[in-house]
This record gives sequence, C-alpha cells and structure tokens, in this order.
Amino acid sequence: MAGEERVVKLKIDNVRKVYNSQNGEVIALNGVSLDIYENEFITVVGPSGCGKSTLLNIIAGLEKTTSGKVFCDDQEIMDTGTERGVVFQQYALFPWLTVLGNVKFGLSLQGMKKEKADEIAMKYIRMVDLEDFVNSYPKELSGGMKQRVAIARAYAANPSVLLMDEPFGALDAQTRTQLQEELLHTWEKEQKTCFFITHDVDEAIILGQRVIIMSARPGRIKEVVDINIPYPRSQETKITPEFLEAKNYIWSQVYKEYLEVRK
Amino acid sequence: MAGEERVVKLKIDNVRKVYNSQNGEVIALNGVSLDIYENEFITVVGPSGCGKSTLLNIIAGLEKTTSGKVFCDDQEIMDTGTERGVVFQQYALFPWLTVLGNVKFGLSLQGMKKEKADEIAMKYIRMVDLEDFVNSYPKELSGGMKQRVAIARAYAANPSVLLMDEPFGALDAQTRTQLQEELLHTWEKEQKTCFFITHDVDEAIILGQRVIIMSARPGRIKEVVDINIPYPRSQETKITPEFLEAKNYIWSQVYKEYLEVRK
Amino acid sequence: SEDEGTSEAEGKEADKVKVAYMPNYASLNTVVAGMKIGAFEEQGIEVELVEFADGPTIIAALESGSIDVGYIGPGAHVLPIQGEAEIFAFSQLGNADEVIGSSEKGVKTIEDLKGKTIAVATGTSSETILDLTLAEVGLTKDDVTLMNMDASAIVTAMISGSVDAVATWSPNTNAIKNEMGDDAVMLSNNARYADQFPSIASWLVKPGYAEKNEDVLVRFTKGLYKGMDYRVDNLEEVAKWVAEEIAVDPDAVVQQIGDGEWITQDQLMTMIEDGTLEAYYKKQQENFKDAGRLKEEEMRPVEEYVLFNIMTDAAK
Amino acid sequence: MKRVVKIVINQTLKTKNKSNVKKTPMTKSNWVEKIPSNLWVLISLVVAIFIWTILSIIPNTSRSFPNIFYVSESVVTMMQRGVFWSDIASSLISVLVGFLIGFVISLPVAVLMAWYRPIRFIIEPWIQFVRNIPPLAYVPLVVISAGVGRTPQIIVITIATFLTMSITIYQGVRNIDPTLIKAARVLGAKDKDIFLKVIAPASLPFIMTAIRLGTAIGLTSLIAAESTGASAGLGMRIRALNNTFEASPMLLYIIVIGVIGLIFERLVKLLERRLTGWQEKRE
Amino acid sequence: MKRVVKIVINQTLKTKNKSNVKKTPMTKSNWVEKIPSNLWVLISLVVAIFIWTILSIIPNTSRSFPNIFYVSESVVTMMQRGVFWSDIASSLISVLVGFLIGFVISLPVAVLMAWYRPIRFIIEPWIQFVRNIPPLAYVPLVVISAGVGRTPQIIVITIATFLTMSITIYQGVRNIDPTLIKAARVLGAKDKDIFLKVIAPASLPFIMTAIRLGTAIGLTSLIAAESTGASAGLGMRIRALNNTFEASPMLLYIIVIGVIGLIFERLVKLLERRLTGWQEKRE
Ligand SMILES: Nc1ncnc2c1ncn2[C@@H]1O[C@H](COP(=O)(O)OP(=O)(O)OP(=O)(O)O)[C@@H](O)[C@H]1O
Ligand SMILES: Nc1ncnc2c1ncn2[C@@H]1O[C@H](COP(=O)(O)OP(=O)(O)OP(=O)(O)O)[C@@H](O)[C@H]1O
Ligand SMILES: [Mg+2]
Ligand SMILES: [Mg+2]
Repeated sequence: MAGEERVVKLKIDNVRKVYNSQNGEVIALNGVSLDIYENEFITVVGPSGCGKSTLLNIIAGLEKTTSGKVFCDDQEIMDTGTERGVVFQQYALFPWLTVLGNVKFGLSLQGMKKEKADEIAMKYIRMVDLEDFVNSYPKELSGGMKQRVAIARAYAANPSVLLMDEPFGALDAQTRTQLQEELLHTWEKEQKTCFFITHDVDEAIILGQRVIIMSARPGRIKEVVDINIPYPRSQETKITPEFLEAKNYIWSQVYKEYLEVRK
Repeated sequence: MAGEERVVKLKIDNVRKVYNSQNGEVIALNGVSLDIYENEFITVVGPSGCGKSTLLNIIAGLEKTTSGKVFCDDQEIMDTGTERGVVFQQYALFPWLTVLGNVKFGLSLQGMKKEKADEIAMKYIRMVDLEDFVNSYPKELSGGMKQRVAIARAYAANPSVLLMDEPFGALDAQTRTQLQEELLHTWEKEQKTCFFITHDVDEAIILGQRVIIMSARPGRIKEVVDINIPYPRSQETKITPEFLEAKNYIWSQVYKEYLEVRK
Repeated sequence: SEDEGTSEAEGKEADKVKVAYMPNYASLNTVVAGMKIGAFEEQGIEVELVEFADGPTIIAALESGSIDVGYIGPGAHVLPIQGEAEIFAFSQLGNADEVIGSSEKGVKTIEDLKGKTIAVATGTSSETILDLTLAEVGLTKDDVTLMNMDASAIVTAMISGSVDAVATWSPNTNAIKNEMGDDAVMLSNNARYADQFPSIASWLVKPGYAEKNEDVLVRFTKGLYKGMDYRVDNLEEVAKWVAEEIAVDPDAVVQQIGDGEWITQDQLMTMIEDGTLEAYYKKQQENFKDAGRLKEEEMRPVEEYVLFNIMTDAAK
Repeated sequence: MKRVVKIVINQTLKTKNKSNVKKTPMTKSNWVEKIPSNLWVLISLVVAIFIWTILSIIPNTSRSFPNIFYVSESVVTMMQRGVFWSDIASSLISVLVGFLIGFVISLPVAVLMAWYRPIRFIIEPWIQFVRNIPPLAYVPLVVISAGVGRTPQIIVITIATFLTMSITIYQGVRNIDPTLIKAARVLGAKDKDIFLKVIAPASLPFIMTAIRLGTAIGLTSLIAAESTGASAGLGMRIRALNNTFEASPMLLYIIVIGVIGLIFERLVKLLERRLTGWQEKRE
Repeated sequence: MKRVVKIVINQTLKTKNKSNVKKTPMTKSNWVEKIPSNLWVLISLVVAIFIWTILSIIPNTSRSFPNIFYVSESVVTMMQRGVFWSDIASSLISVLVGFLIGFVISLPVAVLMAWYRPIRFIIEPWIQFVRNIPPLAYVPLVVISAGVGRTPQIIVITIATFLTMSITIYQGVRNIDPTLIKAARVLGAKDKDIFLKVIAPASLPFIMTAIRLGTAIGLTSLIAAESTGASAGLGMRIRALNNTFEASPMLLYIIVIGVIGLIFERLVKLLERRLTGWQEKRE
C-alpha cells in the first residue's frame, strides 16, 4: 500500500485548540502538524484527555481551531462535509429509524431518489452482513450489530475520509475482533483514508499503517510509528515478531505518557 | 483440587421448571440432575434460552421448581439464603450507595455493628483492589470496577456457594481477562463452591473444573466435560494443548446446539 | 348548647354559633354590627364568622353540620322550599342586581338590547332581572346573545367593551359605573320588579336545627335585630366595620350601601303581621316554578319552611 | 467459526429483549394473573358504582351524590334543554384548540430554551413562576385583552397547557444525545434538517408525556377558562347548575369531563405506541 | 501490565464523567457563556418589570396591571388590614399539610399499584378519571363530607396532589430494575428491608419529580381549596379583592403565590441535589 507517489489527503498545519471552561483555559491541542496520505490507515493512541477526539472533531469540521488550519484535498476545512464521514464510539444511530433508514439518512438529505437511496443503502447493509435486519430498530440489535450499522451508514455517504473515534470501545472482545477483521477487509477492498482513534494498542497495530502516539497537557503528537506489517492482516498477525516488537515499543511509550498524566 | 473424598454441596434432583406465558407453557428445564461438590468450580455454557439463568435462580432460591428438588448441604432450598451469594450480569449495584455501602449492604441487614461491618467490607474492597474508591458512587466507576464491587459484595456476605450469571458478559476484553484472573486468584485462596454461567467457551474452560453443556427446548444437561488442567491457571493456559483440545470439543458441541436452536 | 329556660345566660359560657357569609355588605352588615355593639355577647352568644365564595357552598356546609347558620341570596331559596333547609330570619329585599347598558355601544334603553351581547352569570338573581327586563319590551333570551361568565369577568368584559350590556349585582355594578361614568346606563334593577320578583335574602339553618336549638336561635336572632336597628342609623360606620372584617377597601364597601332595603325590627314585625313577608315568599315560589326550577308538587305552604315563630319570639 | 460468533451475538440480543418483558418482579398469585384486563375494568366499574350508591343513600351526602338513575335521567333532561351535545362540543373545541395552540407554541419555545442560554435564563423562571398561579387568578386579565367568547377560553387553556408542556418538552430536548446531532451534521444535515429529522423525533417520548399532561391540564382548567364568558360548555354549565342546585346534571357533567379525560388518555397511549415503539425502555 | 490496564480504566472513566458536562451542543457565542447566572436572573427580572410597566401604561390593561409602585404600596395596605401575613401563613399551612398528606398516601398506593395487578387495575382508572376533573367541581362534595375550615381546604389539596403524585411515583416504582430487588433478597433482605432499603431509594428520583409536580398543583388548587370556607388565605383573599376590584393588592397576592412557587421549586432542587446526587444522568 505504501506506493511511491503519495498524495496528501489531509494536511494538519500547526493546529492549536484552547477551550474556555469555568476553571480557566484548557489547551487541548498545541502545535499539531501531520500529513495524512490518500488511502492511508492512520491509528491514534494516547492517554485520555490528550486531545484525540478534539483533533478528530476538528478534521470532521465539528469544531473550529483556535489557530492553525486543516486542509482536505488542499481545501481549508470550515464546516462538516460529506466527503468526511465519522463513526462515533456510542454508535450514534437514530433510534427512531430502522437499519435501512439509518444507513440511507445521509443519502436522503442529499436529495437522492428513494429507490436509488434504498439500493445504495442495501449494498452497504449487505457489506456489513445485516441484510436480515434491514427493518429492525436499533434497540433490537446487539452492540456489535449497531456499530456495523454505523459503519455502513458512514460508508453509504461515500466519504473519501473515514474518521473513527474509538468505534469498538464499547464492544466485547469477540465482536471487537470480528469487526476489526471486517473493517480491514472492507478497507482493503474499497480504500479510503482512515483516521482511527483507539485505546487498544493491539488494535492500533493490527489496523494502522502508521500509529500516532499523542501526549497530553497540552495535546501534542509525540511520535509516529510506522507499522511495516503487510496486509492482509488478521488475528494471526498478533503472534508475529513484528507485531510483538511494535506492541512492546508502543506500550512502553504510551505507558510513559500514562505515568506522565498521573503526576 | 480434585481431592479423593468429595462432599456434595449442591444436589440438583430431577428439576423441572415450566413457565406459563401468554403463548402457552414454556418448559425451561426438564429432568435436570447434577451433584456439585464442595469447593468445586462449575462453569455452564449453552445456547440462549436453554435455562441457565433459570437453573441459577432456582439454586439461589429466587424461583421455585415446578417439580424436583434442590438441596444445599442436604437441606432443601425453599428461599434465598445468605450462604448462597449471587453476582448478576448487570452488576445490580445499588446506585444510591457508595462502594462501601454496597459491599456492606448484606452485613448491615444481618444486624452487624457498623465498625465490624466496615472492617469486613474494607477487607473485600481491598481484595478487589478498590480501596481508592470506597466512597465513590457506582456512576463514578467503570464497568469493570462495578463488577468488582459486585463480587466484593457477594464475598462479604461470606457465602459458601457463589452463583454467577454471566458476570463478565458486559465487559471489554481487557477488563474481562483481568477479572477472570482475579476471580481465579481469589477462588484459589478462599475456596468456595462456584457456579458460573458464561457465553464464552474460553472463559468456561479457563475457570472451570467441570464445564456443563446445556441444550435447549426443553433445557437439559447435555454433557459434563471435565477440564483436567491444573491450577493456578492464567491467560498463558490458553495456548496449552489441553486447553485447545477442550475448546475444540466444547465448541463443536455448543455449535451443534446453536444450530439446533436455529431450526 | 342546650341550656334551660333563662335567656340571659350571664356568667355561663357563651354558646358558639358559626355563621357563614359571603364577602359583601348585604351579607355581613347585621352580624358585624351586632358583634361590634355587643348585641350577641349580651345574649350569651359567641359568633364565629366563616367566609364563602357562593351560596351553594354555604348550603353544602350547612348540610354537613359544620356551620350553624348561613346567609343566602335569592337563588338558593329553592332549597328550603324543597325541605333541605329552614329559614329562621328574613334579612332584606335586595336591590343589588342591575341591568346596565353601554351607551357607547348604543344601549341606552331597554329596547336597544335587541341583538346585543349581554354578560350574565347563569342561575343568579341577576339573570332573573334580565329576563324580566327583556320581557318588559317583548324580548326573549333568543333575541340577544347571552355570555355566561364569572362575576368578576363580567366587569372587565363590560369595561373593555367586549359586551354591550350586563346583568350583574353590586359591587360589580359599582365598579362598572366608576370606570365607565356616564357611558354606563342603568336600565333596570330589582326595585323595578319588586312585586314580580322579590329578591329575598334570608338566614338559614338545616332542618331540625331550630327544633333542637330553639333557644340559641332566638337569642341569635335577638342579636341580629339589634344589629339591624343599629345599622339603619349608621350605614357608613357599619360598612367600614365590614371592610375591616373582610380586609378590603372600605370605600368599596361603602358603595354597596344601596344594595338593599334595610329595615328595622319594628318594620319586620309589621311585615309579618300584615302578611307582606309571607306574600314575598309565596311570590318567590311561583317565580321558581315559572323558571322551571321547582316542580308543581314541590310547592308548599310558606309557614312550613319559614319559621315565623323564631322571628316573633325574638322580638319579644 | 465466524458463523458461530454471529449466532452468539443474536442470542445475546434475544436475552436482552426478553428481559424487557418481565417487568414486575413480585406478583405471586397465579389466578390473579389469569383474569383478563377487560374484566378488571368491569370489576373496577362495579366497585365504583357500589360506592356511589352507598353515598347516595347516606343522608349527609345524598344531595350531592344523587343515585345513578337520577344521573342517567339527567342526560335526557339536558338533551331536552338542548344543551348536552353543544356543551360537550363547545368544551371539546376550546380544550382541543387551546391545547393545540399551546402545543405548537411550546415546541419552538422549548427548543429555543434548550439551545440558547440567554433565552433559557430569561424565560424559564417566568414559566416556572406563572405555572404555580391558579388559572382563575388570571382570568380577568385575559378578558381585558381578549374580550369574551371563544378566544379568551382558548387563551386560558393555551396558557395553562403551554406552561407545563414547554417545560416538559424543554427537558426532553435538553436530554437529546449531542452525538446524534453531530452524526446528522457529518452526514450533511443543515439546521433545518437537524430540527425536523433529529430534534423532533428524538424528543418524541417527552412530547408524548407533554401531550398527556397537556390534555389533563386543559380539562382541569375548563371551569376557569369558561368563566371568561361562554354560551355553552361543560365548565360553564357546571357552574350554572351549581348556582341552581341541580345536583344530578352537575354530577353527570363532572362524569362527562372525567370520561373525556379517559378517552384522551387512551388516544395518547395509542399514539405513543405507534410513534415511539422504537424507544428503548430502561434496562 | 496490570497497572497500565488499571490506569486505562480510570481514564476511560474520566472521559465518561466529562461527557456529562457538555450537555448543550450548539451554543456558539462566547460572551454569552460568560455572563453568570445571577446576572441572568436580574436581566430576566428587569425585562419582566419593563413589560409590566408597559402594561400598566396601556389604557386597556392598566386597570388590571397597576404599576409596580401601587402594587408595592399595597403590601403596606394589606399589612395595615392585618391580613397579609396571616393569609400567607394560612395558605402555606393548607398547601403544605395537604401536600404532605397527599404525599404520604400516594407512596403506599403507588407501591401497591406497582406490585399488585388487582389493585392497579381497580385503582388506576379512577385516579386517571378524577385527575382530569377540575377541583372546583368537587368542592361542594368535599364541604359536605368535611365541613368548613382548615379540613376541607386540606382535603381538596390532598386530592389534587395525591392524584398526580401517585401516578408519578407509581411509574417510578414500576421502573425499578428487578435485579436490584433480587440482589437485595440474596443478601438476606426481607420484604420490609426491600421496601425501605431498595424500593424507597430507587424511586427517589421519581419521588422528587412527584414532589415538584405536587407543590405546583397544590398552589394552583389554592383558589378552589379556599372556596370551601376560609377565614384567611391567599386564594380566598384574591376572590374577595376581586369582588371589590382592588387590582393592586390582588396582583400583589398573585405575585406572592408565584414567589412561593419559585421558593418551593428551589427547595425541591436543593433536596434533589442532596438526595439523588448518586443518580446517573442519561449518557
Ligand atoms: N467542550 C469542552 N470544553 C472544555 N474542555 C474540553 C471540551 N472538550 C474537551 N475538553 C478538554 O480538552 C482536552 C482534550 O479532550 P479530548 O476529548 O479531545 O480528549 P481525548 O484524547 O479524546 O480523551 P479520551 O481518550 O478520554 O476520549 C481534555 O482535557 C478535555 O477536558
Ligand atoms: N418469567 C418468565 N416467564 C416466562 N418464560 C420465561 C421466564 N423466564 C424465562 N423464561 C423462558 O425460559 C427459558 C429459559 O430462560 P433462561 O433465562 O433461563 O435462559 P438462559 O439460558 O439464561 O438464556 P441466556 O443465555 O439468554 O441468558 C426461555 O425460553 C425463556 O423464554
Ligand atoms: Mg475521546
Ligand atoms: Mg441467562
């Protein structure tokens, strides 16, 4: 995947983000710069509160920077855009819509005809293997199924960038593993630029081409680790020496950060 | 652990349980008999709806049998009793009590003096490594911490039988693994008769001395598998050939059951 | 309360009488005057006042036995006729109801009412006066638009010009006149129909009470008489006492002085002797029957429910 | 292997739903469970009529509780007077229109309160303030500004229902999960879409509660509302019948109001089941 | 390794709590955020007084809205008449006692309704039925059975508050997680313990809502309650002042009711924060 001529998809340029809260200012991000290439799979780890979600929200256009800019396809990001899809940790499905209704929500907004929207939505519902549940409401689905719907919904809007904020954080191990594999599989088929936040170092390594390690107070990029494990990867990858080496290294770095935060 | 002279702690004798629901009778359990020995660790697997929870509730005294009897220490079980503690899947902590208040709930009910109750409760709070959170309310705890409180609460009442209904079902993988190890550790120190329901075959094998496989419609005991892996067990046990053999065997049996249910 | 013979019960503990009233001059003037001049004390009676918003609730309180005597206006007299209560004293002929037109809206005479919107509280004596007023010029309720509303809302409706005329009672009428000045034209009032529709107000007890407590009742009536006589000569002073009792503006109560024909004990005795009083009550029965509120078979002799003997005994 | 995992997920799911069903934990006796709910309604009715009959026999209460025959008779009486149906119709119109306007106003007010702190801080205390004042107390004010007839009746009911509904809906909108709004935005929703397609459906359960409270308050404010001037109406007639001491038709009218309330309640329940079936009940 | 895992848990936890803070998603302007809430109350007050002053100038409304000076003056008037404090005291006693009795009755009724189907089926429809009837309509009935004075006032308020509170608490008890009850039973709790140590605290949030609704309804029923015969009281005085068309003291009394309502609201909020701080807010 690491071809020679790489196009920069997302350019994060010296971003600073300060929140004003009752207890004074909180510097959530400071001097964050990063180029993310087209079709690249970036994973992000770091202690809680280091600004991972803030960065993702800025890329998504859900929050504004205090200073610095973010570009997508050389266009400055000012607002949300359908070329940047987001998958949230808590699924964020619309509980009053069926699986189908959720997946085609974005399509209907774009004024697409019902038949066409249904057709596209069904394609992605099949992709996540939920064709038996098209007309089910979210409350009738298990956590893993809900997250699959969220992924299908993000895919259906056909974004070129997929931003995921700990999408598997709330799932049990089995489901989590399974969804990781499905995600990898889909990404290998239909490449998109992925920005994937996780607390789980294993997950970061098994998915990412580069792992971004962030540090807190203020949130900065501490290190970028290249993961040179070839795709297709699977759960077996976890026992390869490359994996274990990367894991040990990243753990130690993240662990330091955790200790830092505790102080 | 498998000593020569084994005392029967729980005797389940030809239990049948029928529920009357709007759609007619549901036979939840039929002809279930089992002897559980003192200090034994029993794990139970089986498809959903095969009556695992029903059996546990009957042993706990929360439900009555339709026919058949259950004995604890040769005494017929007619009601709940503090010698049989239960840990529920959804934690079932009292949200209006602190960690300490939850753990000593049962002790206070038994009319124990405040100081004594506090002392005993603290012992078990330390056991589950939550001494920093004594005065926190459940809402301030993560899922894993809540489940630890539930376990401490069950232990504090000093039951000789511990009934657990998918206690780790809602936890993420890391926490789950950690709690499994803690539970094993505690059980090795302070032996109790454990009856542990799970959906996770790995979990059933790593914890149990015997794995009960149940089958559905009506709920019966399909097979009892002895796990001859010596304690102390740990996560490394999962790569031993004994473990893998047991896993393959039980998976295949359970899988058959699942297919059965689907039909 | 069952003491023997002696009516002047000095040195003995006073008998307590709970009196139900409505917060206006007509209802309170005799009792308050009697209390202030010590007329009840003299009779060994301690009066406790309880305020009510309307007659129906007073009747209900009377029935439950939680008050002893109550003041009621004309509308509630159907109940004593039906045997639900007994009248032990006449209070006054009311002159509080008026039909008022708004000259601005073109209602200057009774004839002008045709086709207009008139506010009235249904079931009250004001409604009857309105009926009589309309009948005088050959109109019926069908010739006008009736708005049934709460007494207080009637005033605001009239002043704000939402209705063309009203039929209501004092103090609402005073408030309307105060606010509208010359624009408010009084078209008719009770006095105009006194012979057709006597607006009788009376004092009530529940059936059987008088029999058991005749002595107390007579003494209470004696107190009332003293209050009546004092009142006739001191209308304004009594108005101020009433205002004090119900904690409202004294001027507002003074304006209510014209609400009735205030009589003395002697005048009352004359009315009893020459049969005028009985005639009023009889007429009242007929009016109820005509209005469909009383059935033919429910009509009965006045002396069965008006206890003339209490009134005459008290005058001795 | 993958297949198995999937089945496990489905199974877990089933367990979850099942647990929604067994709500009441403690019912023990079995024959009680078997009595159908229609029969219960009947039993409840019989008990009530029995108590009523007793009240109509006790001398003290008999005048206010005429027995059931007199009350049924008075249906005929009131129909002969030609007011029974027009009273019901008039009150229904006032309550429904007042309720609808109150509802329509409370929706945007609730949303504005939830979104904009200044509006919340300025409006909320006043809503809370007026909410505790008996509607009868502001009847004269309404008559001054709106005259007599249908309008002020509707206004009184609008005010009373608005106060309660806006607070209820406001709490609902406040409780909307902000990620739902974010999710809609990243899928390309504009402010209008967010209002119509997220805020509105997401606050439906609270809107339903508001509707339920609103209709009840509309009915209990009926007497106050119709004291602003009415030529027909249940509340106005109750006052008039009270003035003329006609206990039977008065009790009849009180019962009519109660029955209308029950019918509203059922309708709202029906609506609720249809509109918020997607809602996840508490675990 | 274990240590790290534990930290991760704590961190996750922090994130969770944090997310409770950012409730309103859409507030954009920053200076608005900085105005302290006390200032907002002041602004709100100023706006209201401004509107009031305008109303007192417009000829049409000026009679019912005397300006603020007249109204303040009437505090003195009513004190001179010697009724101001006794009216407030009397109404407070009626409302509080009525509310308390209503509350004390509604607790067991709610629990019984939640636990026993027969009781639920028999009682619930009647509560729903009476709930929609204006309290003024049953005032005569109350007077007949309870006489005059404090008792019937309290009874009217008790009925009105009971109806709403029992339904609210009942829904709360119904919603109690049955596993909590099971958990208590296996720890040796008897029926009494379950009631006192599980049902009672678990339904506290709903009880709080019930209290809030109950006090509001107690106040709005004040005029109805005090029309049963009273010697002092805010509602009864409002009627009397209404009869004599004294707009200033009447408006004053209306404001007093509103203020009492606000004070109750604050007290309940305080109580709520103390008693249900453990409650997990919706994610
Ligand atoms: N709306 C806000 N107002 C004030 N401070 C905020 C806000 N959102 C985030 N912060 C602060 O900014 C910092 C970064 O938050 P962010 O949510 O980006 O962290 P994170 O890395 O995603 O953490 P986690 O791993 O727990 O999700 C934290 O200190 C947080 O308290
Ligand atoms: N209260 C009840 N009323 C009627 N049927 C019930 C009741 N409780 C359980 N059942 C039925 O009894 C059967 C066994 O249920 P049980 O909860 O014991 O299954 P389980 O093995 O614990 O399932 P799971 O793995 O999903 O927890 C199911 O078919 C269920 O539908
Ligand atoms: Mg985050
Ligand atoms: Mg189960």
